[in-house]
Amino acid sequence: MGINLSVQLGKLKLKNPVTVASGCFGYAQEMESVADLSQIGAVISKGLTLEPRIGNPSPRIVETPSGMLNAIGLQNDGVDVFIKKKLPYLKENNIQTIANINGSTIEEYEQLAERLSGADGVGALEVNISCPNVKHGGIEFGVDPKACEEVLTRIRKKTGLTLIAKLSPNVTHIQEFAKIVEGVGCDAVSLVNTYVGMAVDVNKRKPILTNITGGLSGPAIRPLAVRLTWQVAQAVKIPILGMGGINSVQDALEFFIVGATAISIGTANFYNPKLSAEIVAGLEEYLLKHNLNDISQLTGSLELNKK
Amino acid sequence: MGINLSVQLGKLKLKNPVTVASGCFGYAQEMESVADLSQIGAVISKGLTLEPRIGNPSPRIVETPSGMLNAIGLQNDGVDVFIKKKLPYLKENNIQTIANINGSTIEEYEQLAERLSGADGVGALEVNISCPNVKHGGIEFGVDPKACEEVLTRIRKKTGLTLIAKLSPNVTHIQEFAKIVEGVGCDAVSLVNTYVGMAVDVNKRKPILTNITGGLSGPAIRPLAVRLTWQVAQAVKIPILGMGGINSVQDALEFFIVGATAISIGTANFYNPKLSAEIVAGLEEYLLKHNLNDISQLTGSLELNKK
Amino acid sequence: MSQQQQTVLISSHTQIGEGYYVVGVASPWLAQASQPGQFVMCRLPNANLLWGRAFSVYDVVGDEVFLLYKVMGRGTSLLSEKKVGEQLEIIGPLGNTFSKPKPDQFLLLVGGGVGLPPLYFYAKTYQEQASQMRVMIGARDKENVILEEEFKALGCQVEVSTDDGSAGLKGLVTELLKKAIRNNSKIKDKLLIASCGPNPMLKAVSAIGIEEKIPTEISMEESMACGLGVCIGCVVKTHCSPEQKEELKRDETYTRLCCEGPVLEGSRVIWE
Amino acid sequence: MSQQQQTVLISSHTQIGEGYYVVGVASPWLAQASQPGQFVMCRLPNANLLWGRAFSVYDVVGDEVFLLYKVMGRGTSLLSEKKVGEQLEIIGPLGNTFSKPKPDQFLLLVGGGVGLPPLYFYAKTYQEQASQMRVMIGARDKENVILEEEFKALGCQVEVSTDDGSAGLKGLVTELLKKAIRNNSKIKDKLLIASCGPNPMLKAVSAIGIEEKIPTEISMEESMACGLGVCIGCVVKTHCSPEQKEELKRDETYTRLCCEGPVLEGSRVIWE
Ligand SMILES: Cc1cc2nc3c(=O)[nH]c(=O)nc-3n(C[C@H](O)[C@H](O)[C@H](O)COP(=O)(O)OP(=O)(O)OC[C@H]3O[C@@H](n4cnc5c(N)ncnc54)[C@H](O)[C@@H]3O)c2cc1C
Ligand SMILES: Cc1cc2nc3c(=O)[nH]c(=O)nc-3n(C[C@H](O)[C@H](O)[C@H](O)COP(=O)(O)OP(=O)(O)OC[C@H]3O[C@@H](n4cnc5c(N)ncnc54)[C@H](O)[C@@H]3O)c2cc1C
Ligand SMILES: Cc1cc2nc3c(=O)[nH]c(=O)nc-3n(C[C@H](O)[C@H](O)[C@H](O)COP(=O)(O)O)c2cc1C
Ligand SMILES: Cc1cc2nc3c(=O)[nH]c(=O)nc-3n(C[C@H](O)[C@H](O)[C@H](O)COP(=O)(O)O)c2cc1C
Ligand code: FES
Ligand code: FES
Repeated sequence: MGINLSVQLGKLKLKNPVTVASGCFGYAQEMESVADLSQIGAVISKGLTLEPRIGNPSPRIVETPSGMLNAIGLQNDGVDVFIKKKLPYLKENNIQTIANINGSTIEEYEQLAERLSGADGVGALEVNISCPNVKHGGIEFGVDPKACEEVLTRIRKKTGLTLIAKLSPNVTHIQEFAKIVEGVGCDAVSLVNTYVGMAVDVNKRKPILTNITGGLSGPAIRPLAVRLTWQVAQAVKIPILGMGGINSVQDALEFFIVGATAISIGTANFYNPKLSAEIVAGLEEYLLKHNLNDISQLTGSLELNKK
Repeated sequence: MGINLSVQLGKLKLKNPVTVASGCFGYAQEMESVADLSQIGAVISKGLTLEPRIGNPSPRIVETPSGMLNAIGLQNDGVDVFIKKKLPYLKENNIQTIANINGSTIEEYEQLAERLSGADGVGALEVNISCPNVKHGGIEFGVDPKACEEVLTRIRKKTGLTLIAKLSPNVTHIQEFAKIVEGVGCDAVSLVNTYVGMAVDVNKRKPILTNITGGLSGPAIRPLAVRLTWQVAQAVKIPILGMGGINSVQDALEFFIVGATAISIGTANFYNPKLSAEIVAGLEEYLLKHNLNDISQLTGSLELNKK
Repeated sequence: MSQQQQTVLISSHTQIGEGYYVVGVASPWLAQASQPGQFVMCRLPNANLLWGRAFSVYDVVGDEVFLLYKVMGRGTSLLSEKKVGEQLEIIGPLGNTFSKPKPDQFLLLVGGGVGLPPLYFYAKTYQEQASQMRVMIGARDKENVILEEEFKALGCQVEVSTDDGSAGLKGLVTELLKKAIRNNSKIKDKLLIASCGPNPMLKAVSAIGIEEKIPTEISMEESMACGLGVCIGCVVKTHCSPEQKEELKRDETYTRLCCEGPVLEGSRVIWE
Repeated sequence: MSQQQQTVLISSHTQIGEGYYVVGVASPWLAQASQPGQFVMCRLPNANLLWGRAFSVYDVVGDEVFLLYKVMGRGTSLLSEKKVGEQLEIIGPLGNTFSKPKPDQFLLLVGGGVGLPPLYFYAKTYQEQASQMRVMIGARDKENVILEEEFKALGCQVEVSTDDGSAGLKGLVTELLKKAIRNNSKIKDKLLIASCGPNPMLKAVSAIGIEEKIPTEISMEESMACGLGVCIGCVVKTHCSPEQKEELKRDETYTRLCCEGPVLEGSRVIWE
């Protein structure tokens, strides 16, 4: 009997639960020569905005212990160029695509949702309410429960697509936000986006990033992301797309076990573009070894120590 | 002309600004053969409680990428044993001592403050309102502004010693807490305590830590701690004792530059007990090289990029 | 307190079995100070590991100290790739020691896997008493039986048991221990058990020690961050000593293996 | 798109000056695919570094690809400790290339420090034109003048300038460039400048190119996380091309050095 790796996020069916995270895989074409695109459950696009954005000045990235800071500032060519120039490649190559959307106002989010809902080849929307690197919008919606509720309610009305809200980890009680996401009718919740951090050039006594602060990602944050995924899994019933520092099959397993239905690989793509394929193979191997035949048996299978 | 490394935290004068963090240096005596105790600005004691505590069952610690999780659970022999058995050694060896206090109720904090204020050899109190590993008290006081204000106000009334409040990084707006600390009359603020995280044994599908979650420390969190230190420096005027992942002279410099008056070394003591002495020497060298003669010239010297 | 932190050079590095290696480091200090049962924290410079790893002192020859390890995870796997002449950061010697046997005592040494190296150093340190030592080696299979010849060369009696019967007795090493106690029932009050190996083995050995009223010292393992007694991460639950009882106002406490151990009286341990 | 991710073995590793090293790796793929101006991302397995490091292809001989690097920080310092036979993780070849010179063109190659290796590979690739190449090496001091003999061996004319005058002209390499342009004023429309080195040098070289209306290609550096065009971390500000202007509705944009560069038309760059 075969192993079933396919999972369901709202209406969206993924052939396997291993996706690549927004901003960390371009629009897939860039990676075709180094990654096996056919092995990826879904590609989440770089964050899209209504109008083209050129992003922040260099330096935008810094390496940190087992992690990196980025302050890209959502550089992208805008949703229209995405639909016209990037989506066709993804469609032709049968790559399941989730569009990551970013507004500075609620209206922008609404328009993005509308335009992408009409575009052929978009499987779901991931609403980024947690980008720490832009002046307006972004994280504001992700750290204020009221703003979060309003923006998601309004987007929900504009799209019939599977709607995933991406949470910021920079909050005291993430469960509160997860419950809002569920309450307004989103199909799934994804977490975590990056943690706000900072690095200093000690000789110049200036921030290394021109933007001063940036978002921390990579293996360094994994224990934090696993804990938040576990907490959100206690709080809501909608599926969780878990991410943050996944760097190996074992890391991916941690997220499933604490409650993720699917996972996303971010920073690790930069130095190991083959990781998603490795994880797909590794999950299958793990399930076989542990006499399981469906990845859903792993989701939330954490057993708490008796005391 | 000599270089001045001494700093002032409230009434407490430190001969240099390099302290060792609570829970990461025992009561100093344990480290006498591997560290140069005479080089340390102050030793912050392991977290003290009113009654002896045996802490959490093993496993209590896990290594993570560039970091570690701990869920010690404040194992300590209680404040009385500290005063009777540990303090004399510290006094005899002229080691400036800061006592780290932990209560499960406000009354316990008050009693701890009273007893330690009467003890000879305690230079300051660091109030831990941010321990993530105990059932009652601890972090509750550090993530709820009301509780934070009340506990600190009451402790302030009980002690004339320099009072330092240690903040939790697990909050949305740390500035809010820093302002409370300043508002109730604390002399200084220290940050960060550990970030709540979790690790899973994927073969057993159980949490590795018996306590399920633990606190993340070490180089992994440094960019986050630097950013919080910088934010708190914008928000308050009282001195900041900065910490989180300091692993080298350069790391220490980052904290001073963003606004710390003194720093604390935690996890790095475990694998490099000589680090504090190395940093003291390194600070002096840096000041010399940059034509500065007082460490206070470094504090908050960050220059923002013009845009 | 006499531990030191040192950067040392690897002076030899040999594979001695499937996954087992012996690494030698040059350190007059460590060579001179190490006592049987003690260990070192060993850190690989610039590797992507935070902590050092604990390894028992396995042998000392002149200024060279030898550690015997099995490749288990990332740390030991990276260590196995290190070449002669490369550096290690060492803190040690750490922890307490096995008790010095009295001249008329008879030692029953029960070990498994990488629990054997400290027992070897123990036996070698008191080699003049080797004829009063019986070493029992327990292992999963033949491939995991190590140091058999080395113990024999010291002059100890050696017996082996394996789970699959591929070497020695098929069964548990505690069977050998029980037999050894029976065979030496005349000198039962002279017997001393020392054991190091996986927890289930130590638990069973301790139970036998308690039942037979034979003093039993076990050397235990827990994850260690510092090895110096300051992180309080490496604990096992134990009964309180009388003084502790009074001070802590309770019967049980957590004891740090890195400084109050790794060697504990078996009867002190509360198995969780 | 023809880059690959490979684990390769170090086939040679030589120090060639104070802090300068040449490392050779065996990779038929890379040897065959690499073009002048391209680079690789090079990662050290198990080191405590997250990203690979970018190094230009310096030379190709048979199946061996050579990188020339200077020890700057942690990555290059760890790399310098790697021995022949050890592994590196390589992604490459990456980025665009210097333009193939037309047979009648005369090349002015202006380089500094670790900007010289890609220029060397450029010169070597079109060695049949070496007599139409003038190489200008700028450096702080004599110790940082590298590859002078190697360029001569290719048949190029070589000049040196140093800040302190310890070798060649005392002054900036742009003085040499200006002089070379003056000396070749008769064939000014056949001149082509290619430059790689520190940003101030590239900025000055670009300004000369613009002023003298000589096509100028510069190879730039920024921190890179991926090298593949997906992190958008490695950008410099540039004027928009006509199509970009229309698409982005603005005049300026940020251009990724790892895939749209590292070689850019000097006049495109907006120096921040
Ligand atoms: C006092 C003491 C003496 C020891 N002596 C020896 C010896 O002589 N030879 C030998 O081969 N091994 C010995 N060990 C066990 C050895 O420390 C572990 O096998 C080793 O840490 C595993 O590291 P790793 O990086 O390969 O495994 P990983 O699984 O990658 O390690 C991850 C983490 O878990 C910890 N860990 C994993 N297994 C153990 C374990 N069994 N005990 C303690 N911590 C563990 C590691 O320290 C590390 O922090 C000793 C342990 C202790 C506490
Ligand atoms: C396209 C390209 C080609 C290059 N070719 C060469 C070459 O042939 N030989 C050579 O010696 N160097 C070359 N460099 C520079 C080389 O990548 C850096 O010197 C190297 O990354 C420094 O790494 P480190 O770990 O030693 O320094 P660290 O300071 O420890 O590095 C910290 C971080 O900063 C980045 N960084 C630091 N300096 C630079 C820099 N100058 N450029 C880009 N990133 C930097 C590193 O990638 C790393 O992420 C090239 C850079 C680029 C972008
Ligand atoms: C360079 C970079 C760019 C990113 N851009 C986006 C983005 O546009 N939209 C978004 O929702 N998240 C973005 N992220 C966040 C990632 O999608 C992911 O949530 C985060 O990096 C944590 O996962 P990781 O640790 O595996 O990288 C970006 C991350 C990085 C490192
Ligand atoms: C093992 C361990 C025990 C700790 N115990 C305490 C404690 O008792 N009281 C306290 O305020 N902080 C405690 N901390 C937090 C540290 O003092 C410090 O705030 C934190 O570890 C961040 O610094 P670092 O990254 O340099 O370790 C502990 C940290 C560790 C790793
Ligand atoms: S390992 Fe830190 S107290 Fe034992
Ligand atoms: S290095 Fe990632 S886009 Fe260029």
